[in-house]
Amino acid sequence: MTQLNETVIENRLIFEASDFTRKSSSLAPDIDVDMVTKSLPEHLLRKSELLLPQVGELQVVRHYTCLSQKNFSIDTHFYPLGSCTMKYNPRICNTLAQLPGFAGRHPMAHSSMSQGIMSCLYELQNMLMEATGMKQVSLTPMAGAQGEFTGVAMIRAYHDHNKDDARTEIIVPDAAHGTNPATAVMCGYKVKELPTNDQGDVDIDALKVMIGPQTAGIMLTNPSTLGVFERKIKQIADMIHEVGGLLYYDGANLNAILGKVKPGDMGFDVIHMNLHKTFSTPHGGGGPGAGPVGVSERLQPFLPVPMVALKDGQYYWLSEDELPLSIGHLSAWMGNAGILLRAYIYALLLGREGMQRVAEFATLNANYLLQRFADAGFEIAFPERRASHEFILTLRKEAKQYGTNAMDFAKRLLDYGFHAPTTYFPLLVPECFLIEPTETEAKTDLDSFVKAMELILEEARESPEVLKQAPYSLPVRRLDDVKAARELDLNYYQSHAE
Amino acid sequence: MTQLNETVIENRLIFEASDFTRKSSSLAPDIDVDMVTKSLPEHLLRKSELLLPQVGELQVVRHYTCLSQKNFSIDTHFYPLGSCTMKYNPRICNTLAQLPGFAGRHPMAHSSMSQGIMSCLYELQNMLMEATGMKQVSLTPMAGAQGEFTGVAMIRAYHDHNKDDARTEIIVPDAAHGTNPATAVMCGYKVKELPTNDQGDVDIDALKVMIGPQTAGIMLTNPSTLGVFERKIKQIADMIHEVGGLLYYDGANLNAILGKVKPGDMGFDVIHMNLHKTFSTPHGGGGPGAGPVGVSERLQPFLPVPMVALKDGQYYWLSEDELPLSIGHLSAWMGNAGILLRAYIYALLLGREGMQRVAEFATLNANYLLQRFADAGFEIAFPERRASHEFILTLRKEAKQYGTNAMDFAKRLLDYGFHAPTTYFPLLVPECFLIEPTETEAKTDLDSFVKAMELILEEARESPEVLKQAPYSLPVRRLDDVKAARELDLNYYQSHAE
Amino acid sequence: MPYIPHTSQEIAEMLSVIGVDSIEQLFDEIPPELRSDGLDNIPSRQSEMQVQRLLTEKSMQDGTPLCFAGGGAYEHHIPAAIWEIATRGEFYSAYTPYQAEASQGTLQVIYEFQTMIASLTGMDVSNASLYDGASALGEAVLMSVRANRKAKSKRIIMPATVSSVYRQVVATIVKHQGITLDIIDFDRANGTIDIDKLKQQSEPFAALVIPQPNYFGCMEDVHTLTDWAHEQGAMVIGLVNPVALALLEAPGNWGTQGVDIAVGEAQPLGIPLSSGGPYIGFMACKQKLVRQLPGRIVGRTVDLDGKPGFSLTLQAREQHIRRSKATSNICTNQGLMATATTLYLAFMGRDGLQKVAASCVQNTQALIDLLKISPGICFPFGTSVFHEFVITLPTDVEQVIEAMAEEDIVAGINISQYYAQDGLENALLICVTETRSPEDMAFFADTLNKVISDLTGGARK
Amino acid sequence: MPYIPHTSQEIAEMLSVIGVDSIEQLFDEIPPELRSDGLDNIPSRQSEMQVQRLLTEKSMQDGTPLCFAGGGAYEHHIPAAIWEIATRGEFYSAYTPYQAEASQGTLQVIYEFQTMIASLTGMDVSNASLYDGASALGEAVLMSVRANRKAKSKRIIMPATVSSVYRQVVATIVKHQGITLDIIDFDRANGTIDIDKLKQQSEPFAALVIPQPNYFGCMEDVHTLTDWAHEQGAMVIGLVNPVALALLEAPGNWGTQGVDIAVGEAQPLGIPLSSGGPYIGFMACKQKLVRQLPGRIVGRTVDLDGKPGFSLTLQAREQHIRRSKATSNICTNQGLMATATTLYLAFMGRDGLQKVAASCVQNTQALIDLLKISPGICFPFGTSVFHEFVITLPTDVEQVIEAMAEEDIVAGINISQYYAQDGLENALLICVTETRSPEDMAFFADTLNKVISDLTGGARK
Ligand SMILES: Cc1ncc(COP(=O)(O)O)c(C=O)c1O
Ligand SMILES: Cc1ncc(COP(=O)(O)O)c(C=O)c1O
Repeated sequence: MTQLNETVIENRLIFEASDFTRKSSSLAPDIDVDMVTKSLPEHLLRKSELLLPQVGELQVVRHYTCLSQKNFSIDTHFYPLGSCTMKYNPRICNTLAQLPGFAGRHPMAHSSMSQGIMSCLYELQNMLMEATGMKQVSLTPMAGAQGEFTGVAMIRAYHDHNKDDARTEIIVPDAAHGTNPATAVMCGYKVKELPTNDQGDVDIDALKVMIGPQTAGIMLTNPSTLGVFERKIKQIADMIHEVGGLLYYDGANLNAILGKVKPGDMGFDVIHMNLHKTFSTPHGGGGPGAGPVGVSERLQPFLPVPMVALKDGQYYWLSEDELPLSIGHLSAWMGNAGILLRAYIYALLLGREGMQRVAEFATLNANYLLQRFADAGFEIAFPERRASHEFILTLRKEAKQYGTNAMDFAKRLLDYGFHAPTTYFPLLVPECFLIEPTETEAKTDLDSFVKAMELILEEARESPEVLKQAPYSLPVRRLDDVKAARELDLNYYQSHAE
Repeated sequence: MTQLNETVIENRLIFEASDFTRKSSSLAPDIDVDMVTKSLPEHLLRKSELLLPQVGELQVVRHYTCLSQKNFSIDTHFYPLGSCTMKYNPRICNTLAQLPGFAGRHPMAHSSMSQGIMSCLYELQNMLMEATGMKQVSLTPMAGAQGEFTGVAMIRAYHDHNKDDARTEIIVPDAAHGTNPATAVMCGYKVKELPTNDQGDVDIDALKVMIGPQTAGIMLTNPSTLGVFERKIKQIADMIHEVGGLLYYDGANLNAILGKVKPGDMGFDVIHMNLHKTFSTPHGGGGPGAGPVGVSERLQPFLPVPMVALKDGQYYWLSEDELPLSIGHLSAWMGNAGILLRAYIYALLLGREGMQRVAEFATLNANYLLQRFADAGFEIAFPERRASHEFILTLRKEAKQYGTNAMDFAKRLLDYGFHAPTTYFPLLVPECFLIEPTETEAKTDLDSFVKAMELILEEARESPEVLKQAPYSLPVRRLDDVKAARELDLNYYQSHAE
Repeated sequence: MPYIPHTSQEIAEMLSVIGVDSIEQLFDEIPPELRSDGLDNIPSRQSEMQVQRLLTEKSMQDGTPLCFAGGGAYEHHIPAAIWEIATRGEFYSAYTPYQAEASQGTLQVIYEFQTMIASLTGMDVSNASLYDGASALGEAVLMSVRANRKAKSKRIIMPATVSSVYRQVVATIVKHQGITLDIIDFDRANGTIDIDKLKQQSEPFAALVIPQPNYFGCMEDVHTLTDWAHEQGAMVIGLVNPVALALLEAPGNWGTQGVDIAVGEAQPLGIPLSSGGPYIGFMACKQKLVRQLPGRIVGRTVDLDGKPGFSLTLQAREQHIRRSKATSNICTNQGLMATATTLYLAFMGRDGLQKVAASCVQNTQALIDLLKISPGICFPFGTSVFHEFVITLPTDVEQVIEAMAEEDIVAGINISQYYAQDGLENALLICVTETRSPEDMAFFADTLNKVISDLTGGARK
Repeated sequence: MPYIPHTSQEIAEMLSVIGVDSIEQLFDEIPPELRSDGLDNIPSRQSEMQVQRLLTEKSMQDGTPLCFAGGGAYEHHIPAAIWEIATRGEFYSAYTPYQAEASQGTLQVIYEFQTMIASLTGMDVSNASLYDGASALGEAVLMSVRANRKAKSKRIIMPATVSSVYRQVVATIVKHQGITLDIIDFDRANGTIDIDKLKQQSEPFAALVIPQPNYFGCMEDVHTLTDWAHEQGAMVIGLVNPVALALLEAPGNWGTQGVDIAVGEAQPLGIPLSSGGPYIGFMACKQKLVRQLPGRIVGRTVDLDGKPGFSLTLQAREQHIRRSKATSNICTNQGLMATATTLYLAFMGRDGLQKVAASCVQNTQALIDLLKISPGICFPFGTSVFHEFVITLPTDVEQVIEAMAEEDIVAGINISQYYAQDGLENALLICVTETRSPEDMAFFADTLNKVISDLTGGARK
């Protein structure tokens, strides 16, 4: 079609724009490199070529600015990715975290030169304690998964400290996020998979059979990744505690219950939070996050270091000296401090009033969408349950009748200007869409989203091939993932340049 | 076409997303407005509705982020808009100009609290004096056109001061930018249009006839807007000066000659510079700019205020007290101070070495493109001349043969990912493209641009209707400008809401 | 070569295509005697790192004082998102939207800006911005004379309650158009236009300028003034603070017909103080005057497919088409500032702007209450104020300002430099916006009292 | 309601669609006895303006000291454009690129990141990032044990010249996998791995870790070490500073075969110090180990039309597919930091990075020269250094650090806290990068001399 954009400037890789004889940057110091290298031991010098691109400054700006436009993001699109809490990231959080006084501080600067940032972290610890009902919080884990590792490692440290070394198993529901079983294994445990009943609750009978003196603990999230609240949580907690196990809470879904119910009150012994979800620090195309852990009194001695403490009006770092039973360090310093700072700023802006509303409107939006989808003829995975902040559609009917599976719906949604919900997770619901609208989306946008799904459903009925080839309007058409995995091309210079 | 993007979320105006009952901002102080207004005089209070949109914060972010993506810009596209000098804007200039110590300074803060910014402005004045060969510089004009006004007003003040009030005419070449004649009229002068000869030079014979005791001055730019250097400039200057007139230099094209030839040496009495062109402050979708003026000794007493001066190591503001003949103020304070700061930073980064290179590579790129276009069969307006930093193609042949005019070529270029050159200016070249690549564009991008023009030429030959309906791939197709002017719709609430 | 992406091989290729041996040869049309030999007085290039360090030091060398100055430039809170979005490359590094199809972002933003300015001022149409408030007033004066030929006068009545610097700028701009600017005195008791003296005017005039609030922060009786001027066959130019318009009546509704032209400085709407610029002048008018409006205007239209879109319109008024017959010579204006202003108003919304305005009023009143009990400080005017007010001091105002500067306070503006001949001696114009906390105000009042006491030898106590 | 865009009418409509009377009712599945009664210990909300003021004050309360500390976190100049682009909403507020077609921006950036890391390290493939350098080393240890089953050992040789905090983190991470970390002492004269002691190792081991430059800033004899370990049937993990790799040989070329896994901290490539995070761990390896690599990996492929594009690949290694059998539990990593790093390397290019590295070496040498003539300061190690070096002081190092802090200098790191038992008493690790000017270094040396003289009562003079 001659009518369409025939861009002459190819979508190049930065390496393709490079010429090693180009010298165009204003960014490096003026220096005679060869003269300096003479002072270094010859046999340790780099002999191999340094294949970094040499591109003009303007050309670099243009390359990455144009690339950015090829992303969907919260700032540009509705992004109802279930379990991921893609909500508004207020810009001020980033602006303030980048202030030179914060951004320029070296982690080993003397604590007398670090009181500002330490006060922020200390207050954040306190706010997270209140929000979760836990006794103490350590901020160091750098993402949810590292929080999980920290939590399970503390469970293990607790049992080890009690010389209770027969406990070799961690129970994980089948609906759990993949990080849960992977974490249990990293902590040296065997994973026991716990089934879910048709109401989306844990199968209590199965659990009864599973537990015993070998049980180190159970990892749960509540509301679960099925988007429903585990009503028997107290009973489960009692059962686990009775056999001497501990309860781990995966806090990825905290957005659903902030200010409504606290993990501490449900009986959990340890919890991680995903600040990049509930506390709105940016996802950044895959991180950085922050996964602080909170513990009940029982596990307090095992918390990872460093933590911030306050004495005589001075903040100081709590280290292994003060916490001899600590499981230790998880990062060289205080984890993703700049992300913690963003979460702190967000918490100040929300205040206690705003935090309550997070759960309320996240839940309102989810239940509204659920009902609208039900009315539009989509099948809800757990129709008798309230949605928490998210819920699940199953497109198995559509897959059977029209041959259009969840992936096809997802790809077609992109053409309509919506990021797709989470697909094929949790694994136990066939052809599933896990939909999490979050509290910051407006009703009109939710309505447009339903409308798009209705139109796609019609397309599926009338011309299913349209879905199967979608998307059409994005920078690329549907990608060949099989080829990607079979003919690995992970490094430009390796795969193309030679 | 069902395959294409059928965005359900309409490209709305912010007003269409508004609901006056919405209250969702974290940005305003908490206060009871009604209680406060009670303290104000009732009859002066606002009774009319305040029609400002009430939209969620996330929705505002999304609206304007998506809107921005609908622009071509230097950061995303090659933008060879002649006479506009669309070159790389280094980000650091903006970053540093926004530092709180600069951004937060009140213009009436005592000069003892303003030494930092004043030192920058003072140094900039000096650098511009050196770059232009003028005796003194005032930074206050807020854009090129205001610089022109300032310059011509000084010419007038000079003649008035000399009681030389028979001088009623300003000579302006027909190729001049529209701001030149408009400015002359604002300063109370009659405009005499000076013709151009077929070499692109001023018609000296016509000039001879035109000048006399009624001549207040002449406004020139050199190189001219035709992209050629006026070779007889010395002769012209002498002719004007002999009859008692003064020479004004429109500095919009300074990028072409920086460090190569100085307006002061050519005999100009007054000059404005477009810092948003030569000194790379951002164009911002239509400003802000900065249009400092430089003068020869003759006009120094008439310079506008304020200017920065230095005494005993302290910077202070020169005002009318020290410059009693000044033409006065052109803005409430120091013009677009923050833009001047950006230009200063850019000048520091370039240094004298970099400034020389600006003209060299701007000229290299223009002459290279010119030759490539000539080789590709396009007609060059002044084929026997060197291009300065820009040059002109005329598409009159194509218009005649295929019915595809310069506008059609311009619109089709957009589909190929290039911003169009300046079209239909200067007016004396039919179907013209005024092309200014600037020094910061890479050869490969120039080559792609030529390639695109070649492809379009082929399209023009084979299916001219493709050009006539272009563009196809932008957020909108070709717009109806006639309707825009006939059925004025300039205000949403006026045209749509009632 | 910073910012020059050419490799030496590319340079060689390009020169060979052109058919010259060196770049130098490309300048061979410049007469040799004119060629200059470099730029010796310009310093050598510095790396980004060096420049960053230098400028950071310069930016910090004068501290970050607490600001109580206004007088046309106001400190307000600027939401962080505004400049994050406004400086996105696509807005920041685009030109004036000449190619409409490739500039729909900027064009829609300006259309929204025009709508918001028209809403705020209660007028029909707005342009896309002018340089600043002062030059906008100059353009308004020119426009009123163009538009009001039937007044058969080029006289403008310019109250002394308009900022003195604004009046100076207007004088510079309109000087060569045969326009006279007649200053009308202010009422000594109220700090507003002296209506009695005004009504004594018998000569015809083209327009009356009415500031609201005026330079002293006081509120003019805009309805009476507007109606009176219209009765005289003159036009009315309203000069307004856009934040105040959240609470005060819009100029479009002053008197029975509203003003003809409304102008002002939009800096308070999201633009940093930054030593006085770049700011943004706005101008709105009645529909019937639209062809006299200077500057850019964006209109909504449709594309070939009937889809709505935006483009520059009414360009026949402008210099690039009309040349010597244009309504103004303005070309580049303050586009990026219009973008920021639009973002500010969109983020704040109606409610937000009202709250900002109310907070200004409340804080200003709070500082007035604190200063009322200060010995030696007088309040010359009784009228109610928006967010600025005048006090007179028992000692030299310049010395007070300097002493306050020592305490890191910008105390306000010495307006005696403009109004001493009007009996306003040692007068200080003080501004308080929503950014000043109760602690700031207490610190201001305490410091001022201390400074006065020191300077007067504590004698007045 | 900040951040909640719902109007009350919309809320009512939504509740009625759902069929409940109140939002509260939506929580009716939560057992009432569990419901909490609010968040009393969390402060009340503050406006953006208040928070901005508070945080600005907190950010300034500790000054902006001159930094001479390194030890794993390095101050380098960060070009302004990097974070302007990296924090564009489209990068900043996107999720992990699960929907490849809607995430080509992030995916291509990561592909370019992988290529650049592979280039820098001289390895075949890189992943998309790990949390930080320390945890990356932990993952590398786990990976080497997984990959080197034929070594039949879970023993890792970990030199004492690896940062002590890194060793602690590795210990925490690998604790439950039956892995032992054996520390190898350093040579007292050279500050590098004691090769003689190393060669006395007779037990089999899975991998040797080699830092370059090491924690003391000294350069290890990487070629000898790598070859020796490979001869023992062990793998080699290179722990490298990415800036140093501009001048020092890439781990892929150490010895005859190169290392098996290269890891490190990419913070020096455009990431601010910001109190220790977020930083970014990198990991690259030989092609044959790619299926053992933890974390995300982006591959280039084609779309339906044959056009090149990018997507996450080899996901079968990851927890969300493999669950309990995954190579790691990592999920969210440091995507935005990878974007910034990619931008940094693209802006600097090969030449720029070499200049930064050379400038570090030159400045470090300059400070060493200044300190060499300082009374009482000793240099325990003779080896040449990159941009860090150790000195020992004639007085208490903590007191020196505190006294230097008084002069707004971060003097370095007290490494006696880790190495006192190794005879390194009152030892200070000092770092100098390209950001330190000659004046900074002179100021450092003068201040240090003065502080020492004060603390030692000037006795040593
Ligand atoms: C339910 C659940 N648990 C754990 C995680 C892991 O968190 P992270 O990605 O921060 O490591 C996620 C995030 O994807 C999640 O959704
Ligand atoms: C030749 C020439 N003169 C004058 C001007 C006017 O400058 P400004 O737009 O800054 O008012 C321009 C800019 O468009 C120009 O190109």
